[in-house]
Amino acid sequence: MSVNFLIHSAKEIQAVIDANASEIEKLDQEIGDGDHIFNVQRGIKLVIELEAVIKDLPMSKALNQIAMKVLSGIGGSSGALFGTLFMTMAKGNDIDNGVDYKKAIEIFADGVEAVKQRGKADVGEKTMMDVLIPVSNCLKKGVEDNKDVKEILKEAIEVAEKAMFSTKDLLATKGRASFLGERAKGHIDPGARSSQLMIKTVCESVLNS
Amino acid sequence: MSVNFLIHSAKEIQAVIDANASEIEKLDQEIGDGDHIFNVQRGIKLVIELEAVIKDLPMSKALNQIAMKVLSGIGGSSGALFGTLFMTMAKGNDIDNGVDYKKAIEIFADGVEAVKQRGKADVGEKTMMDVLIPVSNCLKKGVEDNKDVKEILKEAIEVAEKAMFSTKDLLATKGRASFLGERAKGHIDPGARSSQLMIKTVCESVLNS
Amino acid sequence: MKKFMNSADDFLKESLQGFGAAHQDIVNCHYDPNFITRATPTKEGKVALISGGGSGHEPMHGGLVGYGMLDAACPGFVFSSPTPDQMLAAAEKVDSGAGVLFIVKNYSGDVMNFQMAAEMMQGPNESVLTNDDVAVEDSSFTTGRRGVAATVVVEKIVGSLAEHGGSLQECKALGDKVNKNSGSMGVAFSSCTVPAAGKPNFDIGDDEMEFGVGIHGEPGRRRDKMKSAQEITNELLEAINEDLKPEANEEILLFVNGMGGTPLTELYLIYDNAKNMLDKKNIKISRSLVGNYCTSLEMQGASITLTKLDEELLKHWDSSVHTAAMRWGV
Amino acid sequence: MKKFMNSADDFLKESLQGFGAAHQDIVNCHYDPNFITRATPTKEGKVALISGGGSGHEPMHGGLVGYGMLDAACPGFVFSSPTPDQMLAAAEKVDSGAGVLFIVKNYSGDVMNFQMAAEMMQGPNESVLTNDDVAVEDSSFTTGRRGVAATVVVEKIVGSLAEHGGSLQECKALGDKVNKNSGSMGVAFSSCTVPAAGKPNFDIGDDEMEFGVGIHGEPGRRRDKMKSAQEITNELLEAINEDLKPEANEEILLFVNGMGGTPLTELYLIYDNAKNMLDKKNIKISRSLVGNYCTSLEMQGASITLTKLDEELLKHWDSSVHTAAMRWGV
Ligand SMILES: Nc1ncnc2c1ncn2[C@@H]1O[C@H](COP(=O)(O)OP(=O)(O)O)[C@@H](O)[C@H]1O
Ligand SMILES: Nc1ncnc2c1ncn2[C@@H]1O[C@H](COP(=O)(O)OP(=O)(O)O)[C@@H](O)[C@H]1O
Ligand SMILES: [Mg+2]
Ligand SMILES: [Mg+2]
Ligand SMILES: [Mg+2]
Ligand SMILES: [Mg+2]
Repeated sequence: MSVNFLIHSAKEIQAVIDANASEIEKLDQEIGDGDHIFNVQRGIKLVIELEAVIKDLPMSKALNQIAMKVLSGIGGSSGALFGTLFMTMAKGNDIDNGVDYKKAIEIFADGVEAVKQRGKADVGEKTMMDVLIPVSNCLKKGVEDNKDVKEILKEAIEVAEKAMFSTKDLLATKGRASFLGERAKGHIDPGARSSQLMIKTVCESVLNS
Repeated sequence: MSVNFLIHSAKEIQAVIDANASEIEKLDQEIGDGDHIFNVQRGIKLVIELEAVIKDLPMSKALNQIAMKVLSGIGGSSGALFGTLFMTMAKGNDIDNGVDYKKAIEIFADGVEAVKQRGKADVGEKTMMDVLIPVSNCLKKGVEDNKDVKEILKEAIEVAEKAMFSTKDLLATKGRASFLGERAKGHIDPGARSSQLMIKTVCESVLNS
Repeated sequence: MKKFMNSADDFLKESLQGFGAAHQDIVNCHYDPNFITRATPTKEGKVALISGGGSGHEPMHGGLVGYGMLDAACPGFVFSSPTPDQMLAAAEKVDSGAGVLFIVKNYSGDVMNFQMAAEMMQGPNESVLTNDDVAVEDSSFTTGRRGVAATVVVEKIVGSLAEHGGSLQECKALGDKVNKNSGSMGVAFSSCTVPAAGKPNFDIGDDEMEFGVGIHGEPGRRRDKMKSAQEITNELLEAINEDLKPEANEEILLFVNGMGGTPLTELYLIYDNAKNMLDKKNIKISRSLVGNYCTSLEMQGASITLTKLDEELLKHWDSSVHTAAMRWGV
Repeated sequence: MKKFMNSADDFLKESLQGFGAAHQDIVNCHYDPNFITRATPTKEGKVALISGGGSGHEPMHGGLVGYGMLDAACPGFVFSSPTPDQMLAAAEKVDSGAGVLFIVKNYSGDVMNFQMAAEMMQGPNESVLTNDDVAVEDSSFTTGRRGVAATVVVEKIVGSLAEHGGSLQECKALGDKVNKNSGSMGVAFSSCTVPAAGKPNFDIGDDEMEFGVGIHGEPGRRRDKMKSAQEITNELLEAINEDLKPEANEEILLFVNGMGGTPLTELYLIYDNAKNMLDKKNIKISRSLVGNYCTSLEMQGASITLTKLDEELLKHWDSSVHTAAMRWGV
């Protein structure tokens, strides 16, 4: 994983999020306050705009710049959570000497753990954690089991999608949707959907490279 | 013209105004502020409610009570103008000794003159004066020419209707509609319409009695 | 129609009752006939200021009763001018012997009803007629221009003079001067609904606005397509400037008024856009007022008022005021 | 969508600019990162109060910056909580050494962003979390209740204590107490439109209302048919009373808050209807606040907040305040 790969992925994510914008917008209107899509789009745009600044930086510095941009440029729950993800990844051990797929999975898993701490939400509470945690577990398990990287990524894509759909019938207990009680049921969580799309895009990008 | 006749006429007017309420409402919405119908309906209701209080009073006192009720109960342009009409009629000479049709026409004409003074509007300015003045003139002329009272009343009804329609293509120079310039054209003046309906109702009431 | 109301008949009364109860320290509400006075009597020798008009423009005028502004306000039914008995009862209550100044917006209903009250009154009285709306032409053939948001400015400034001992004639003269120094124009995005009517006063398309709208939702100069805030603001200011002709370096009050249904955020945005334009013309914004003061029920829209300020006006604008809707220095 | 705006991207900035320019005497607006401070620096030894949240609730919080209330406010994008860098920049500017109290509405975005700022901060700081909305249940399985209009009351009362020398711990304790003493609930007749979205946040029928709505137009307890003002008021008060359990003869603040698109007249009518019900229960309305303070863009609707008052709270409620949106005694 190189800084260039990060920038390239951000651009691919932008295309995918834009293509699904109205669906995501609707999800946060139904069970939230309707801003999630704008938060995410603003964040991605800001990251892409960092290209010139970060492209020649070591990984830790680049990730840190991304983290600060996300943290200061998005706002809302997703800003704090995605910001935490990148801040933690930036602190990964020895990442300036190259990040292979195992390392990438390790720092991603650390990031997800930090996000979990920040938001105090676990699987089953109808948030992005419903996607992030299973995907992180699946990736880690894949490495443990010495699976082929392609295999691991394909599984991750499937896990993310299933997890995303699983939020539909959950009661929400964290985030804005938690205020809704039974009325939140029947709607996919917007953060779960946007996270799933991002994960899918990054995994496919690796698979196709 | 007796106090009983006044009360009876008010009830008949109420029925006619109610039947034409949505048309009148629309007229004041188009070139005014939309309250004319409510002002008129409120006024008539208040006058009818006076029945017990005024039915045994001499004409001057009864008219004065009506005037005060109209003046204090309606508001807006029409309240001031109709109030002025009745206040002036109440001051008619010798009216407590019976009001025949000639006397009735005399005090009505005095009332219209006072309304004209109050509002400083003449024929052609797209107000109720476009109806009141020609009707008053027609009634006076009928008496002068010694026409039969039925004849006079029939003529008055026709004059009122023509006058009312004439306001449609006028530019307004008095009242709210005057602020509209050319845009007032093509709409009948609400006060002209309500006045015409009242005149028609009273005249027909006499004709049918 | 969606309103917080129980019945159209009780709408005004219940609202007045709530207003009176919420501001007991400032006002007293009287009923049948309806009028609002200060909670404390007019001090002897002080000219009493009375205004009024149809309801639906709140906080004007009831919210402007109090120290440094009005002594009494007479609310009519929604969009119908009040009646002479209201004004007479109010005058009787607040006249302390120095006379009564009526502040009247130029609508024939208001003018006639206040005139009748003035004619019936015993004591000395004068009237100031406000007609700041530049949207409509002022020709000798019409009733003239409408009185709109500058009425608030007139009431503030004359209120201060009266509080500080101005005579009836001086108060009238200052009121006329403030009115002459002011120009306003408004625009509406939506209609308003009179409670008794139950349906909007006018229809307006999703992409339309009523330019030069009146404060009763009366039609204005023209029906226009929606435009950007900066374009709307420029057009409003151009119309006002054409009439008021403020000179470069002249000091003005910039008053951005909401019509009832437009949030503060947008009013401040208009203020910003107005400042852009006035700065370019070197017109100096010396004082500011932003908020819902002269409204049209729940209409979405806004108006801009400019008042040219001199030292006298500045002094009276700045002096203490304590009403439900405007308060400073006390 | 009909708004006074030039572009969704510039909406917030232009509105802030207008706000800053219109109230130069009270506030200073700072940009990139955006925050609003008082025009004069925090006096030494005074605890600095900082609040913030997504924009769209104006005048909260920017309009509550000034003497006797906040030292700074951090506006996020519309309905998106502000970011830690805003809070850090604001804290750096207004911390005079006595520490910073963050006043945060209980939404996970606000909570997390303020937490991150607090963790990154050098100096002593505390946070008060408001969660007065009784519309949603407070169970140990959820994030708890939402913070809504009582935040204004917390900011007023704690602002006074801070102004009068309260320590950071005392300010936090008082804030928690006011929050605990308060309950709110709202209802919406129409949706609101986020500028970037360009279309309403939710659909609602001509005869429907959203009962227990959130201040971002989030769904509430239930979708209901329109009812009379007295019925709506009773239901709101019952829900609040059930939670707050004010006792007979207990003194309360009755705060009728508009959501942005509802005119003052209707808010006063709600006040009247609320007074009817509270009088019957012998609950004593000692203080009142009526107006648009905690809004949801142009949403038509209102909320009621009750705060139980004791001597301490009364004293701090009454003390002087000088902000753009609330001003008395000065
Ligand atoms: N405590 C939490 N932990 C994890 N994810 C959360 C939490 N709270 C909210 N989220 C996620 O954030 C998403 C909403 O983000 P966004 O709309 O950008 O912020 P906000 O909720 O502040 O409006 C939700 O759909 C949910 O997935
Ligand atoms: N100066 C005037 N002279 C005569 N009639 C007038 C004058 N001004 C208004 N009117 C009449 O009053 C009518 C409107 O009455 P109404 O709607 O009750 O009062 P307002 O105009 O105050 O809303 C107009 O249609 C017109 O006929
Ligand atoms: Mg959201
Ligand atoms: Mg009318
Ligand atoms: Mg009227
Ligand atoms: Mg949000």
